[in-house]
Parts: sequence; C-alpha cells; structure tokens
Amino acid sequence: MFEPKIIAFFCKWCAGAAADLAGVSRLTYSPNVIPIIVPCTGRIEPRIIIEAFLNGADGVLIGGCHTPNDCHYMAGNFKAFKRVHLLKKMLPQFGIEPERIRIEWISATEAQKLVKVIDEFTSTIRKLGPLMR
Amino acid sequence: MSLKVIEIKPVTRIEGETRVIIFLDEEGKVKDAHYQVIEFRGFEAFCRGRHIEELPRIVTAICGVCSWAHHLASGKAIDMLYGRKPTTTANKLRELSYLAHIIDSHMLHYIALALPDFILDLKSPIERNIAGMLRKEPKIIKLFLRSRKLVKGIEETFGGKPIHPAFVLPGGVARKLSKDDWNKVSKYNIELMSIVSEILDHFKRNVLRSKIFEKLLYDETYSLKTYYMGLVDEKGNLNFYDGYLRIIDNKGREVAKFKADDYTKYIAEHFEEWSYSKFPYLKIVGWKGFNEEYICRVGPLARLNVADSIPSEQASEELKLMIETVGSKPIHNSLAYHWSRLIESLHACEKMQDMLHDEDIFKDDIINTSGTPTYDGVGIVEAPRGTLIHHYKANEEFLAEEVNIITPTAINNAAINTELKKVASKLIRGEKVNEEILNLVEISIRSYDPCNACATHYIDFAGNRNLSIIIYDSNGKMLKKLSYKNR
Amino acid sequence: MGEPRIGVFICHCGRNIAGTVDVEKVAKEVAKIPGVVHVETYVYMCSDPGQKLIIKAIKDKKLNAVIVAACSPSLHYETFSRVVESAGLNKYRFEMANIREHCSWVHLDREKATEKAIRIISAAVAKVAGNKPLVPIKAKVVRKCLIIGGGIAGITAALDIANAGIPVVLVEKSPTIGGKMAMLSETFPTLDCAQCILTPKMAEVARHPNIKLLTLSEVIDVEGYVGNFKVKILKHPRKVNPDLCRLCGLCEKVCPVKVPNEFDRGLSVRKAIYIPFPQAVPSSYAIDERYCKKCGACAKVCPTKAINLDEKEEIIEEEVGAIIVATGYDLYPGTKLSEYGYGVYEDVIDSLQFERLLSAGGPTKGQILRPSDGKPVKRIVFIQCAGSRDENHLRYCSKICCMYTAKHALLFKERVPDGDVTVFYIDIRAAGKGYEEFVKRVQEEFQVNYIRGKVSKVYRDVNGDMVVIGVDTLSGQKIIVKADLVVLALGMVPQLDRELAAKLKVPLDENGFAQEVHPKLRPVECSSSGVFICGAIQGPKDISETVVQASAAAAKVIELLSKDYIVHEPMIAEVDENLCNGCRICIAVCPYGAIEMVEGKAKVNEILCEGCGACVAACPARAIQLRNYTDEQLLNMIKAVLRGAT
Amino acid sequence: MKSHAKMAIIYGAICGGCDVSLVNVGEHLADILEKFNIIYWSIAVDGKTKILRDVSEIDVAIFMGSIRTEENLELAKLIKEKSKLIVAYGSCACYGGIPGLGTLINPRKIMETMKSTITSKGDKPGRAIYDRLRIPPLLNTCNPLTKVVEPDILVPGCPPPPKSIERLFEILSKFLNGEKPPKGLVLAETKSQCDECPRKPKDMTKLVMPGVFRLHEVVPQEDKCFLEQGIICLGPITRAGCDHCCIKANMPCIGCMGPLPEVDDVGLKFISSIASILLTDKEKEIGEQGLMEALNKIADPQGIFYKYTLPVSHLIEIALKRRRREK
Repeated sequence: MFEPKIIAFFCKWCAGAAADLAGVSRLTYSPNVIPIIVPCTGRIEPRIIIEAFLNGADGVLIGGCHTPNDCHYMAGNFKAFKRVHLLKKMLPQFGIEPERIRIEWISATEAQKLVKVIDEFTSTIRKLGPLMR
Repeated sequence: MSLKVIEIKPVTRIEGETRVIIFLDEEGKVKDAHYQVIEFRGFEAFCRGRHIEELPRIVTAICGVCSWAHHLASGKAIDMLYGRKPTTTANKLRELSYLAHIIDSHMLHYIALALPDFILDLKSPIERNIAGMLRKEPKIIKLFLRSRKLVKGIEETFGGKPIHPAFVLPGGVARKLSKDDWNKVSKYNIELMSIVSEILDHFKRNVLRSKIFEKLLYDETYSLKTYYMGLVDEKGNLNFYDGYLRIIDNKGREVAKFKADDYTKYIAEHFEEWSYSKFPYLKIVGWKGFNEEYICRVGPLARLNVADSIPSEQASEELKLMIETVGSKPIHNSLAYHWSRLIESLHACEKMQDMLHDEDIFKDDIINTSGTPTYDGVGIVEAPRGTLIHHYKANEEFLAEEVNIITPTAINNAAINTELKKVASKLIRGEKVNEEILNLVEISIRSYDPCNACATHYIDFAGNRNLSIIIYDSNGKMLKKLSYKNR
Repeated sequence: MGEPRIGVFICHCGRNIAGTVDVEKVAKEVAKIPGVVHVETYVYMCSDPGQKLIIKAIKDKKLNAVIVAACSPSLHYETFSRVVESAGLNKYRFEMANIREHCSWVHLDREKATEKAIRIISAAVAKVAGNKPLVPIKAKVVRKCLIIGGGIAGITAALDIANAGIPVVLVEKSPTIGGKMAMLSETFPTLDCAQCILTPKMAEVARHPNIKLLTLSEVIDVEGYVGNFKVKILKHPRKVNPDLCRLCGLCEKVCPVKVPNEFDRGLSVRKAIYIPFPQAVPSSYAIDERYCKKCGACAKVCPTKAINLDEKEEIIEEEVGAIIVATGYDLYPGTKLSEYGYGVYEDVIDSLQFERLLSAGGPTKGQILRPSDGKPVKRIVFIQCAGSRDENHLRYCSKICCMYTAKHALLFKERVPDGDVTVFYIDIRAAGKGYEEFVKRVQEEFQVNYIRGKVSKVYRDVNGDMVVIGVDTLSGQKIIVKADLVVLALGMVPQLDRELAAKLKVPLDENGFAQEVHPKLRPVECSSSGVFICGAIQGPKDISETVVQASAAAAKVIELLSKDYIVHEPMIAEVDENLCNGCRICIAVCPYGAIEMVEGKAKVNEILCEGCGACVAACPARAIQLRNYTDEQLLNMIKAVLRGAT
Repeated sequence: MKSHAKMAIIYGAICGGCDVSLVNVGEHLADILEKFNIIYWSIAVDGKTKILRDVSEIDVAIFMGSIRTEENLELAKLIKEKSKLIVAYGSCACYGGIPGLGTLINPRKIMETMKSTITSKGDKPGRAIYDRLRIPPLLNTCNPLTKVVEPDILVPGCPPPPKSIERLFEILSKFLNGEKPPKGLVLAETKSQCDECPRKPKDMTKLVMPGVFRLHEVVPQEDKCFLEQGIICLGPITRAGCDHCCIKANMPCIGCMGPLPEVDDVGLKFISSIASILLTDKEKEIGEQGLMEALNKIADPQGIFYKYTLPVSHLIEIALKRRRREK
C-alpha cells in the first residue's frame, strides 16, 4: 500500500501543544505525518509548502490557532489562512489537487481533533496517491 | 515520379518562421509553390482562462511590430464584451495614438525592408543593404532614423512603451493627455509630416522611375485580381480605427458592408496541414483554393481600393496621382502596396494634426464605467498590414472562454501563396536559380509586408545577407546548395 | 564558529521512548548526518548523570551545537539549555527534538516510529546547524508611568502604582480630577454617596509624593516604545495659582461673565472664573480662557494675588516606561434622539442631569424640581436604552443604564413618596452582585411601574404636561403617560479621539472603544506593548468593574516597571537593508507595530518584535529573516525530514 | 575598421518586439554592428543552422524569444556549445515571457483549439501532399533559453528598455577587449519598482489592500499606489530599470522586468505578499468567509502572478513531472 509522506507545520502554541497532549494522553495516529514546529503559522508561506512538495512530500498539513482571537501573535493564523487559500486556488491551474494542502485550527486542548485531522488527512492523501513519484 | 524541391530561406517573415518550398517536375517546371508559416505560439489556446480585461496587454505579444493594432483591437473587443461604449475623448485619444503607429510601421517597412530592392543593384547582394543605402541615400536613412525617434516619442506619451503599450481599459483609456504631452506630440508630428513628405517625393522621383520598380509595378505576374476588404467610416472614407468593414470584388463593386460583430457571417477560416497559419476566406465566395478570383486581400492597397476617398487634402491628391499612374480603381498591382503605404502615412500625419486641434482630447471623461456586459465582444481595426479581428467570449467571472484572432497576414496568406506560384512559375526553370531570381521571388512576398520583415531586414543592415537555396529530391535528400554570402 | 560539531543526545526515557523507538538504530542513523560528530544515548537524559554526560561530551568533543532528543521542550527545554550554558555553550546553539510526545507515545509500530524519530531528529539537526549564538536583548526601563484621564479609573491606577513606589504623571484635561463619578449623587446598589467615597481618593492623589498631577492638560505627542516613551503634554493656563488660592470666592462674585455650568450639565450657571465643585482637586479656582474678558476685576480683589491673567500655556515633556489610557466615556448626545424631544423641551433631561438634581450639592440642593418652571416633580418617566441597542444609534448595550435608572427611580420615591414613576425598558440587565435584588426591590417595595416597551414620541401638551407615547410590547397596547419630567438613560460613548489613539498605537474597535489584546486573557493590554487600558474607554462598565480593571492595569504596570531592564528574546526579525525597497508591505503585517520606515527602509524595533515571522513570509524582496528560523533553516529542515523521499 | 569577432542573433518563438527595440536605439545599434561581424541574424531552420554549424565558434550569441519548437531547441543547443558569450535578450528568452503562459498546454490541445475557433469550426483541412511540407513539431513545453543553457547575460523586459540595451552594448564592446562580465549578469536594477516608484507616498505608513478590484471595477487613480487602490501591481517584486513606463501610463506593473534577485518564484512569493496585506485591518471583522470571497476575485492567479515567468516556476516542475508520469 502507498505510504504517503506528509509534513505538518504546527504552531508551537496550539497545534504543537495539542500534539504534546495527544502524546501525554497516549492517543495514537498515523506515523506518516512528520511535524515541524513553527513559532506561528504566520511564518508559513506558499513557497515553503511547495518546497515540501518538491522535496517529496505528498501532502502538507498546517495546524494553527483558532480564529478570530486565539493566535498568540494576534492574527498570524489569518495570514496563513489567506496565503494558503490563494495557493489552493491556483494549484488546479497546474493540475495539482488542492486537497494536498490542509489548514486546520487546533487549540492546545484539542488532542482528539488533532488525531482526527491527521488520520483523515493521511487517508485523503493515500487516496490521492503520490504527488510525483 | 521524383520531384525536385527548391527551398528558400530565410523569407521575410510574418510573426514566426516562414519558408518557401518550390516543387519542380521532371522538366524542371514549377509544379507547386508553398509559403509556409512554421512557427506557432498558440495565443488562442493560452489566452483562455485569463482575466478578460488583461487581454489587451497580453495579446500585444502576438506581434511586436504592430502591437498597437492588437492592443486596440483587443480593447475594442473588451469594450463590447463589457457593453461599454468608450467616451468620445477616449476614442479620439486611441485613434490619435494609433495614427502614430501606422506611420511607425509603414516607415519601418518601406525604408528598412522594401527600399533596398529598388534603389540598389539587384545583382550585387553586397551592396543591397542599408550600409549600401547609407552610401547611396544617406539623407533618406538619416530621415528614417530621425522618424523612429519621433514616432517612438509619440507612442510613449500614450502607451508608456512604444512596443507592447499599456493604454486601453474597458470603455476608455488609462491616462489623460496633458498639455505637456500635447506640446510634445504636435511638435513631433509636424516634423514627422515633413519627413514623410520628403520620403514620398523621393519615392516619386527615384523609386517610381527606377527600372526595377517600374517593370514590376506593371508586370502582370506581380498582380492579383482579388477581392479587397477594409474599414471605412460612415461616409465611406478611409479609417484605421473604427467604422464598417467593406468588401469589394475585383471590379470594385461593393459586395458587403458590415459592423464588427457581424464578421462571422462573412469570414471563415480554412486550415492546411502544411501551415501553422490559417487561410481566412470570404463566406460569400467560399474556400476555392489558391485562385486569385476567389481570394481576398487586405492592407494599404486594399484599403485605398475599398475607401471612397481619403479625408485629408494632400493624401487624397497623392491617391489621385497613384490611380492615374497605375490605371484605375481597384488597383491590383501588388507593388502599389508600397506606394499606398506612403500615402497612408501622409494621411496619418494630416489627420493627427487635425485631431490635435479638437478640444475633445483634453476632456476629463476618458473612461465609461457603465454598461451591461454581453460577455461576447468583437474588435476590429485596420492594422498597418490590413484588417485585424479579435473576438472574445467570457464567463460570468470575466475569464476568457473563447479567443479568436484573425491577423491580416493570415488573410493575405492565400494571396501570398497564389502570387508566389505565379512568380515562381515565370522565373524558375530547372535548378538554375540565382540571387536575382530569389530576390524577385521575395519582392513579391515582401510587398505584403509580412510582420517581422524588419527583423530579417537587419541582416542587410549588417551588410551580410546569407541566402541559400537548397535543392532536394522528393525524399528530402539534398541534391544541391547554393548560398550567397558576402565577405 | 567554523565547522558544525553537533552532538546528539538521545534519551530512552526508561521505556517511554525506548519501548517503541529503537534508540540504538536511531543513534546509528543520526550519526551519519553530516555535521554530527557525537551521538550518545542514555536511559534518563534529564537525570543528574544524564546532564553530566552532556557537559562532559561538549567539553571533550568540542561540540559547538547540541540536540537533545527526548520529551517535549515544554518540559525540559529550560533544564537542558541551562546544562548547555553551564558547559560554556551559547544556549541558542541548542535544540530539542521531541521524540516522545510526538513519536513514541503516539505510535505502536516500532519500525515506523523509529523511522519517524530519525526524521524528527534530522530536522532538529538541520535547524541547530543554522542557529547563531545570540544574547538576549536588554533595554533600560524608565521607571515612571503616564496615566491619561483623572476619573475614578485613572485615580485608582495612579494610587496603586504610586503606592508601589513608582512615580506617576496623571494628566487630566479638565480643571479637576474626579471625572463623571464626581457628578453622581449616590451609587448603586449600595447607595453610598459618590462624593463621600471619591473625594478622599482625590485628596490622596493631590498630596501623594509620587504623583505629579497635571490638570487642564492633554497629551499631544507620544514617541518611543515600551519602557522608553517620550511624551509631550500641553498644559493650558489655569491663571490662578493653586498654592495661593484660598477659595475665598471673592473673584467669583466680581466676575461679570456668566456661562452655563458644565458640571451641572447646564442646569446652573457659573462665572468665567470658577471652581467646578467645592471638593475639586486641585483645590483652586480656574479661569476659563474661552469666556474670560480679561477685565481684571478678579485680580484686583484677590487677597493672595493668586491670579495671573497673562499666564501662558506650556508644553511639558515627560519620559515614561508605561502608559495607561483611562479617558473614560461621555453620554450619547441626546439631541440625536429627536423623537424624545431632548434639547427641545427643558423637562426632558439626561441621566447625569438627573444625578445633579438628586445631588445635595446640585443646582436644586437635592430637590426634584422641573427645569422649565421650578415646580416640584410628581410624575416622572424614565426611558431606558435611549440610544443603546439601537441600529440607528449605538448597537451595543451600555450596560449600566438599567441599574442607574433603578437607582434613580428609588431615590425619587424616597424624596417624593407619593410620586408616580414609570420606566420604559427593553430588558432588565442586572447581572452583578446584589444587582438583581436591587432592581426587584425597586419594582416591588417602591411600586415603580416598569413597562416593557419602546417609546415612540415625547411632546408637551397644551396644559404644559410632558406626554410620553409608547407601546407595551408584552400586551401590545399603545400607552400614553403624562409626566412632569422625562429622564433619558443615554448610552455610553468612548472618549478618545482617533488622533491620540493613533499616536498611542491603541487600536479602536468599530464603536471607538479601545481594543484589548485578548478579551479574556489580556483584558488590559494593548497590541502596542507598554500601553494599557482601563475603565469605560475599554467598554461600558460600572464603577466597581472600572476600579477592578484599573487595579489590574496598575498591577501590569508595576510588573513591567519593577525591573531595571526589559529582557527580550533575541529570536526576532531583522531586515537586510540592501534588499529592502521600502514597499511598506511588512508594516501592516506586524501585529505589534514593530516595523517602521526609516529613510525608506524597513526597520524592526527589537523590543517590540515578538518574532512571529509574519513579515518574513510577506516581504516580496525576501529582505527580512527571522533570527534562528531563517528560510534557509526551514528549507533544510524540510529536506531533512523528507530525506530519500524523492 | 571591422573586427572579426563573430556575432549571431538568433530567434526562438518571437513577436519581433525585441528586434524593433534594437532598431529603436538607431545609431547605437549601427555602432555596435560596425564592431562585430554579424554572421547570423535570422530565423531558425536547418538551412540556416548549417551556416552556424560551419563556424567553429561564435563570440557573442544573442538569443531572442522562447523555445516552442524542436528547431528553437536545436538552435539553443547549438549556441550553447559554440558561443563564448550568450545573451538572453527579452523576457521570453529570460523567463518564458507571454508565450510561456502556454507551457502547460500540450501541442495537440493547442492545435485543436486553433482548428475549432468560431471561424474555423467544421473546416476540412487540406492535407500535406508532400513529405517536404511537413511542419516542424511543437515541443511539449514553452521554455526560456535559460532552461537550456545558463546565459552569461540576461536582458529582461518586454521589450528590453533602451537603458538596458545601451548597457548591453557597452558590455559587448568591453568584451571585445577581453573583459568578460560576471556569469548570469542581469541588465536591470537589483531594486524593485517600489524603490523609486513615482507613487511612493510621503508618509511611509502601512500598506493595506482594501480588497481586490479588477480593472473593469475601478478607475485607477494616478499618483496613488495601485495596491492601496486594491489593484494588483507586481511592482514590489519586479526589478526596476524600465523607468516605470507602465505605472507612469497609469497601468499597474505586470512584471515584464522579471523577479528581484532573491526571488526564485514570483507567484509563490507574491501570493504571500498580497494575501498578507489584503484587508489586514478587517480580518477579525469579516472572518475567513469574507477573506475567501475577497481572494476569490483573483480568478486567474496563474495568469496574474506568472504573466512572464510561468515556465520557470516551481509548480511547473511538479506539473511536468506528473505529466511525464501519466504518459
């Protein structure tokens, strides 16, 4: 079976913390997702996401703080949201499935949601198949 | 049976690469001749899905020599598509800028490309180039270089760039004409007018009388009895920017007159597997192959044939002179295209001068933003080389869904092929082809001013023409190659 | 720093990690990564022997960067960075790789977990290789606080801070502090007299050694940033020297100019030289420039020569480390509610005017008399939500009107036991300790007639009675009430002009109230660090809430100013001036206003920057980088994670 | 006195604008042409390539246009192996240019489209009667020269502005005296359009886009930053050196001068910039839904952000890899 490679950019304040909580609560999820912890999803830009693809990722997951008010830096999550939305709008023009990018708001307490999102996303990408290989 | 093939390259080009291929039968008589467009960029395909209002700045890249024609035709298509009638001021500013472009293109072609053929020795390629011209006609060349600066300057004031301008918006133009702009433009145009007149005089004095030109002008092989098409205004006068498309037959009888949006009723396109360029034809006639009776020509000569008159004094005088000299309207002699170019340039200067004194051009309402979109628009202008048609359809997001572009060079494509065969058949017997014959073949094509003529021309400028004729057998194996190089 | 010499220390965490992750295999793989010169595994890396082994390795192997692959940084980042530092290595050359919470604890498949652990560590290695040794940013703090607004909020904050030993500059635009509260008679729900609880605090402000009080003053310019603000204050001339004024009142008697008294909301008149109210602080008369005719009569009679008609305004400059904005509220202009006849009929008044009627120190010495003819009021109508919760006026609820109207009704019945009181209301909002009880008491004990409904019109009939027409939304019946006096419970509007707000970098919400960073977690902080808000400028609230918030703001200021230095994380954005084109895109993206254009180039204020990286992603010239989280590092991390994927 | 330094000016798929831009510098051109021996300045077909094959080496090769046909490609390879100094002239040669927008549409599709336009539907094409008439096939992509060979000099612009051309000529003259320019030199400013934009405001305060407005929705005001009017302008990411000609004509920059030195992908970078400043002051107010609606007004991001640089975008690499895989 095709094992997708997925990079997850997690905001250290929410999704990252949720991942910690998931561990502490001994929840289990797909190991295909490798987390990279960023100070804020506002640090992420389309180029970074596409670099992940170019280097062999089949999907990119972005976990940030809930809008409107949870962002540790006030509105970094909105920046990420806008950038990702515009990128996803463009991908089909290149024949790339926008479903390969997913952005989710996951608070530090939502370990369950984190697990659900990771597993869902993994199977989505599995269905889509490899991006390039 | 094994045919011999003569391939000539380079040929003066349209936007893209072209070559001439001539087939000889056993006796070495010309069996067939083709003028091929072998380069293609597919604008009609990749313009789809674009923001429709952006097209006027995208399609200019179809041709860097007549980018203004594409810019404005596109702009007019967009006006109709958005259902916005441009304001009077906008229309006048557009036409003003466009007149400068007509002069730009005509001068470039006449001096840089055509002239060497007629005032320099046909037999000596070494001489036949601008270097040679500089020696023989330094004044003309200096005037020419000066004229470049002037037209460029005028085009810039409107479109920012002289090539690939940024000027039209849906229902108008982007910028008003300031007083300073006006001063510059009128100053330049006055000088331009004197240059154009001088060049026209020079034509009548030196070129018209030149052995070669005179000979070819009246030569039956360099003449096609075809239909003609071109824009005329309400009064039936010559107009480059707007009006009705009029078609006349080879006796000069009007067979059709219609508005842009009706063009599909009158024009269709034929496709040949051996060319990337299509062959537009008149629906009322139908596609009947490369036969002069059934094909249609556009461009300077066609326009002067189609129009009842030229709405400017000196130019209409010059037209009278041309008609008297060559015979009667419609004029079928292809070489008259060159003369027509000069007459049109003169007219452009005169008209510009008139328009510059119309206070409308200073009004503030340079754009009309109201109107009901039709999502379907046709824009037609007379490009320097003839009728140019842009037709777009858009979806509700105003993304281009269909793009159809018919260029004048495509319309003349059939004529070029037809005349080519005529000329080749007369000149070529067997494989004994030389530089002179070659050029005589090219002169025929060149009178239509295919778009990138200026480019190849500059080989002459470099004083370094590399012309070659390769003769193949029908399997494409090279039998013989003659090339003409200097130095 | 030379070639990277990275040491990776992998923790078994007992069975917690080693149970699912093949630590030895990880060690073997990680050792292959270029730059890694030393790999060690240990059962409990955080234990004392674990820490010692790291220190030893750093020294013996001359490591210049360290990775500890163990649990979540939230647990042991501090622990290990101290370890690293103690070994003489810059702590920013250390990173943790979380292979427990993010790996061993959440996966069952040993092989896959091991694989993932390797990738997580590779990423950490890639990052640390690019980390620069940094030192925390230190900035001196000016140990002084500016408070704008001398109402109960400003007074409370000023006293809290001053009592903590921190100097305070209190700026008030009117001649006295006290604000709106000074105008009130009694306060709900306890009904204790406003003056009695307020004036002692005002007096305390006046004599407090740590408080510099500037009345008749306004802040006109603010520069700088947290810890180091430079403030310009415009002080209008009082023309009476407070130190000499004995309040004898002679001047007032001789002054020829009469003007409406704003303290009584126009229900009385005062002179051009006046004292707003007897307990005003500073305790002194003042000359109202706008009206004074400079006749000099007052100066002649003043026994202490306290009056100087030529006194000029002056600009005072202060350096402060923190700013509290407590500019409070004003009443929504009643004149905008034409249907209620405010400003047309003298006997339609607003709630503060009614407070003045109730007040013993007020124009009627506490008697309830009609402004129009001075007759005692028997029938009175209160209209709640006058302007509030109204699409055409104020969308929001002004929160205190229900309570003060109930209070008004009660105080009226106490003074006029046989009077009729009608209250028109939409809902009663009485959330608060003892509030609901209070309203019930008013409704039942004092038989105040509460009508749930909206008033459509107020006018005066031929007999001179005020007629109030409304609809009872419960019964649907039209209701007509005749009254001697109509009181509008006007809503609250914020009192901070946009210009000053902009200078203070205080964001305003759509209603013009100051926007806090977070409604729940950071209710008194502003997005511009070092600026705090409290009281009604942050949103409608009553006195007790205001006082609570003021003390909260004070606590924040004390926290900030009790240090000599602000120590700031050095992982912040920095601009490459050669690449910056001054396109201004980064400015709006920064949530802290930390970026400004200096000579056409973006400049990051390193104290204000919190290092979120939003500007890095936004800069079209790639002129901005985040220290120790550069594009290059992020890219290398991605490559490391995906090694062998293509 | 003519030198024997050989210069060849070679075309890919061109519009001719580059040539006219050279003609327009008039005298300067004459000078430079005097300095060189132009062995070739014409179209690319076998007969001519033979001439290029004849010479052992070319001193200066100037390439114009993009690479759309196999012949374009062949020529590019030829100059790669023979030229001492290669100049990519014009945005097509540097980045793909406007025709590059067609790089993802495969030739079959292009031909089908062309044969099925409003005026050519239902036409029965005439056959190619003789082998010799077969037209050279199109490539699957439309690439800039830079994808085939790393040029010594890039001259961006559509067409290149006079300033750049004069600089080019200076450099070429110096080259004749053995002075070689640094590899990959770009003849345009390293600064962006914004750096000296005539519309730069006095007070350098924050820049926020009030929404996205297309050119049929607003009348662009002169002297006000296009982005502040909600009109997408590529100025912030595009090299200066064109004298702001379009902006001065009151039209937004569409990026023909190519990306800034540090930018490897215009679209990916500028999407980030635009999204960052779009309605930044209203994010919480209008929320994700509102922001999506605003962004969706950019209906054709590819065409807007890659008008001149599509073939060199990272996403193309992915798209092409996938296309190959499907085959």
